[in-house]
Amino acid sequence: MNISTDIWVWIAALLTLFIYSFLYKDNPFYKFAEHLFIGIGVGYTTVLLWFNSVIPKLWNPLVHGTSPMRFFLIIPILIGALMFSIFSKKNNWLIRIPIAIYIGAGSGLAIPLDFEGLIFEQVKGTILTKSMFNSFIVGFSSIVLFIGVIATLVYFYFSKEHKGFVGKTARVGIFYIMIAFGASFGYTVMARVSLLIGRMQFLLHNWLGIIK
Amino acid sequence: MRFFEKILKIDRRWIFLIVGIVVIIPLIFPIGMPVLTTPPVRSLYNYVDKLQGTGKAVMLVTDFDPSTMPELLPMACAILRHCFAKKIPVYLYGGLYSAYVGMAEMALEKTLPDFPDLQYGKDYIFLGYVPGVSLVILGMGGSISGTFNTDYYGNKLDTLPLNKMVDNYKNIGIVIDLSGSASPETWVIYGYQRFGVRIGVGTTAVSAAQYYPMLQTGQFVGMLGGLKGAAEYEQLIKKAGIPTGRLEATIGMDAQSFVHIFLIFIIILGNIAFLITKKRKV
Amino acid sequence: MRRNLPLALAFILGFVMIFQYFIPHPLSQKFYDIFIQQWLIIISIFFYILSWRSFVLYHTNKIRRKKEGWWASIVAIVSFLFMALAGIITKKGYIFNQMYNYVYAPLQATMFSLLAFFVASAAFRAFRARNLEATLLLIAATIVMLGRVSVGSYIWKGLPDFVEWILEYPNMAAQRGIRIGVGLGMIATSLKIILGIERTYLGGGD
Amino acid sequence: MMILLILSLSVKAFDTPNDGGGSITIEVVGLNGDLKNGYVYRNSMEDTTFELRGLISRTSYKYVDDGAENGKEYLYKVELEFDDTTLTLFTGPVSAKAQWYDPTRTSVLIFLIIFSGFVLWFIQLARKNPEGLFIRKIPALDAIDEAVGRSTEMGKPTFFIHGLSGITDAGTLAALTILRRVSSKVAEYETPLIVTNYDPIVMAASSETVKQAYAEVGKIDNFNEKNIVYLTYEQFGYTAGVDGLMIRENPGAVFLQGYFYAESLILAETGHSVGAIQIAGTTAATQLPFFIAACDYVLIGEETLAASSYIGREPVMLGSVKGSDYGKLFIMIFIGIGVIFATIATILNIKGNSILMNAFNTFMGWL
Repeated sequence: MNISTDIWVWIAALLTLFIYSFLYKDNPFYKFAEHLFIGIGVGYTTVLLWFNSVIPKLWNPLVHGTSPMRFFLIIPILIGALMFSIFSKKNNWLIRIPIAIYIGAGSGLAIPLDFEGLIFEQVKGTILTKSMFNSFIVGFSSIVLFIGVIATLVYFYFSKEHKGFVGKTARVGIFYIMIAFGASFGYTVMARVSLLIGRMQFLLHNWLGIIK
Repeated sequence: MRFFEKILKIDRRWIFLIVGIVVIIPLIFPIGMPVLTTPPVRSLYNYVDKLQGTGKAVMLVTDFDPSTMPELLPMACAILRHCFAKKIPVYLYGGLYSAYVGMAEMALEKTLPDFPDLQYGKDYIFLGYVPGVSLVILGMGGSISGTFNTDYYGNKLDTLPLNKMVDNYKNIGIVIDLSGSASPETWVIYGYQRFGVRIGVGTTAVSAAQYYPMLQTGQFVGMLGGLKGAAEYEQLIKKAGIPTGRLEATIGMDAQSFVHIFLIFIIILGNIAFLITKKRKV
Repeated sequence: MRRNLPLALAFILGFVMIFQYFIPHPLSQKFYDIFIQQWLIIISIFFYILSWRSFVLYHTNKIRRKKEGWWASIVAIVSFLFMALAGIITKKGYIFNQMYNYVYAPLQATMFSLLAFFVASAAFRAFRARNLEATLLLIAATIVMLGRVSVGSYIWKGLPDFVEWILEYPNMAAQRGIRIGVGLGMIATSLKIILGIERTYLGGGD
Repeated sequence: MMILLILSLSVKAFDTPNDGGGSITIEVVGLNGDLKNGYVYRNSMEDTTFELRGLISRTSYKYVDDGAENGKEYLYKVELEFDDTTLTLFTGPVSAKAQWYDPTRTSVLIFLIIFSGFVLWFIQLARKNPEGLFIRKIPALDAIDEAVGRSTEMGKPTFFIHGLSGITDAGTLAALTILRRVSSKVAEYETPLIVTNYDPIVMAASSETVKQAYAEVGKIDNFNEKNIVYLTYEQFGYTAGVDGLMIRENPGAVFLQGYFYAESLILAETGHSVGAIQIAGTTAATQLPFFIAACDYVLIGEETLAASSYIGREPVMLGSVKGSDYGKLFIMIFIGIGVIFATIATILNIKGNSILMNAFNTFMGWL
């Protein structure tokens, strides 16, 4: 045994145990760790915001900048400042302006990117399976893939009742979906257990020194 | 048959307890279950192994942070041990982002004590963080000392003997990127496609799936996926008679296997109980 | 005004951003750089004001009313102030780093690792052969779990390859179908926002 | 041999197409594998010296000079080193230009027009003939009333847990629509509703949504702003906070809606442990398995997005679902034709006829 003498390691170890105590039941130790985490989390994002956004995007250009363009920054500042309207009972609708700008631009940006990333890539991948017909297995697998994509899409077809042929295909779709969910579940277990192993190694090695 | 009804209603905290025990016990009393090696791991191992005596260096990049450490740090250690034992020169590069450099340091701490005759500057060099991400990868194509100026400890790079032989990708046999993010692709695009340096990758179990296509096209020399990949590499260096230290990934795999077996066991048990109690109700 | 101004803004900006995508000209790139990389980020800084306000209100309210467990709210507020000030004043110096490495990171990693336990309890409860769908879920999960560890290859040598096959074909097929569906649904939603048909984000009312 | 080489080699310099300008491509034509090094030099035509810009790629035989000024003319000199000789070739003048349209993105434009056409067309149809639209049952949505009702019978509060995405995510907007439905039910039954938020803007929208729903059923006095809780902008901090709240408030019904990451299962298992009925919905394909395992009802992927149409039953919304369905039909047909075409092309290719295969590859490249 080679227990740690570093106060920080002790803090980390105790907090780890506090969180695990939740598995047994809720208790003041968990509550402490939970609220500490929430507070630190808000504090940490504040620090990130300060150094990654406020300083480079606002402070530096306004205070140290020389370009005449910098005075245009007043526009987003004013728009952003409309957020303060939430404190007013009468004019709190003004908050909708920055939100609308944000969401409008976001939607416009998203449309072509969704086409490229979510649709084209998937469509291409379904048509082009690697080295088709090189072997029976790959050919068979490509057919399995093709049927699966079509059947799953039919399951998400909302404006037809799932009866008859459409109903049967949608049911095949649901079978595929369930196999996929089962497989992803089983696949992810490994990574999750690795995380637990990591924490246990911290407790047993860095803190208690039981293992080398 | 009361037993099965009880099983179905078991308090989930018993399950938590057993999962905890199943993870802890193999960590304290390692079993070292054998791990079968797979082609992507063997090809990476063989590629590194063949660099022995050619004078070409391995550049090991730790592009990860504490959140993926349990899976990736054992890879870093195993590869370092392999190179150190075979006297393959190593550039240990602490990653493209500033938060990653601690991981490289940790890997050195764990491996160096087993290789007391290594000389810093001649057998290995530790590179720290410089900003620029892909620009750094491009920069090294021209000159490593020009891109970094100094090593992690602040020594001028051009004063180190190893760097006199190797100052760009021409004398780097392989760059191995250990990463839980998309950085291996960046290495392929800027390092391999631009300068022709070969890239190997070590990644988490979750990310491994997305890299299979690039492995097939040969853009990666080989790949270590998750704890299992690390364990396989450990097995290979163990077979070569290299001091392995504590086989962290292999031991982790013991715990991993036990949890999987336990899960399958309770799923089967749950189903037996479910089917029996259902029959009795009918 | 209350409704039409926001809708008009969303309409104009939405269209501008779509056009921008098809125009490689430097003017268009410049617009993107200034508008997205600078202006939107500056606007979003102000969104945080909302979050601080709610965070502080929620906890001070608890403390003031001496609600059960109000002491924990003091912990939350103090740790927030401490972390924020430690980071900003010391410019992410020693104390901030230690707080990050020995408080924040372990809490995060431990919370994350709870999944290992919950995966077990959820699997035990949910993976029952109730009907054909549930049975497929159960079988796929069990096979993949077995194939991922070395025991699997002792049971059947081809198991790891079979697991790869499941992941690469049937699994991929359903994932693709889901993704295409979600993609189309998202594009339709974005279109509705730009055209002012989808107004949920205004929070209802006029 | 050498003469042949010289005769067949040439260097082209041209404005790099489809970009924002500032770039010129230099390509060596007629070269095969034996190039050792190819150096590219540039002269801005203002003086006589050539400066070294970079190396010709040995795989594509191209060099892209990204440092050109738009509209300015340049001369290029290329030195090609072979095992036994060195060649010097000149080309130019050439200048870089910026384009106003990117033809490589035409495929996106075409799909965008087709798809928007479907959506707008069916919205228009729906306005004219609202009865003619059918939408299939979505069991998880029908369960909302049941869940809130049961929670009320037990005298327990209802929880609505937002995912981690912001207001620009379609899934978040769908969540807000569901929240609206949930809160009007809750207001009717006069039971408490607690909404947890990760994103401050989503919180502002949630607050408005819930208030509006209470006002509509005439119970605005029961609306309590303090029940719209903001926790923290940190993934697992949020998880810890929601878990704590759930255990202490002991809800009878839990709604998990929006985009979730790894925390999905931690939340859903805690919700289950307090005995709540859980209805989850997410567009995150990676997290759906965990919701399926731990929740009573799950809205899978696009079902979440169709929710707003299903709940509201507004003709305009139903029209857009139908438009989106036609988009799917179009894609299915497209994939079908693509697969048949690829099959024929491959078979012909094996038999030695590569025309179709080349056409197919060109098309896939364009896509």
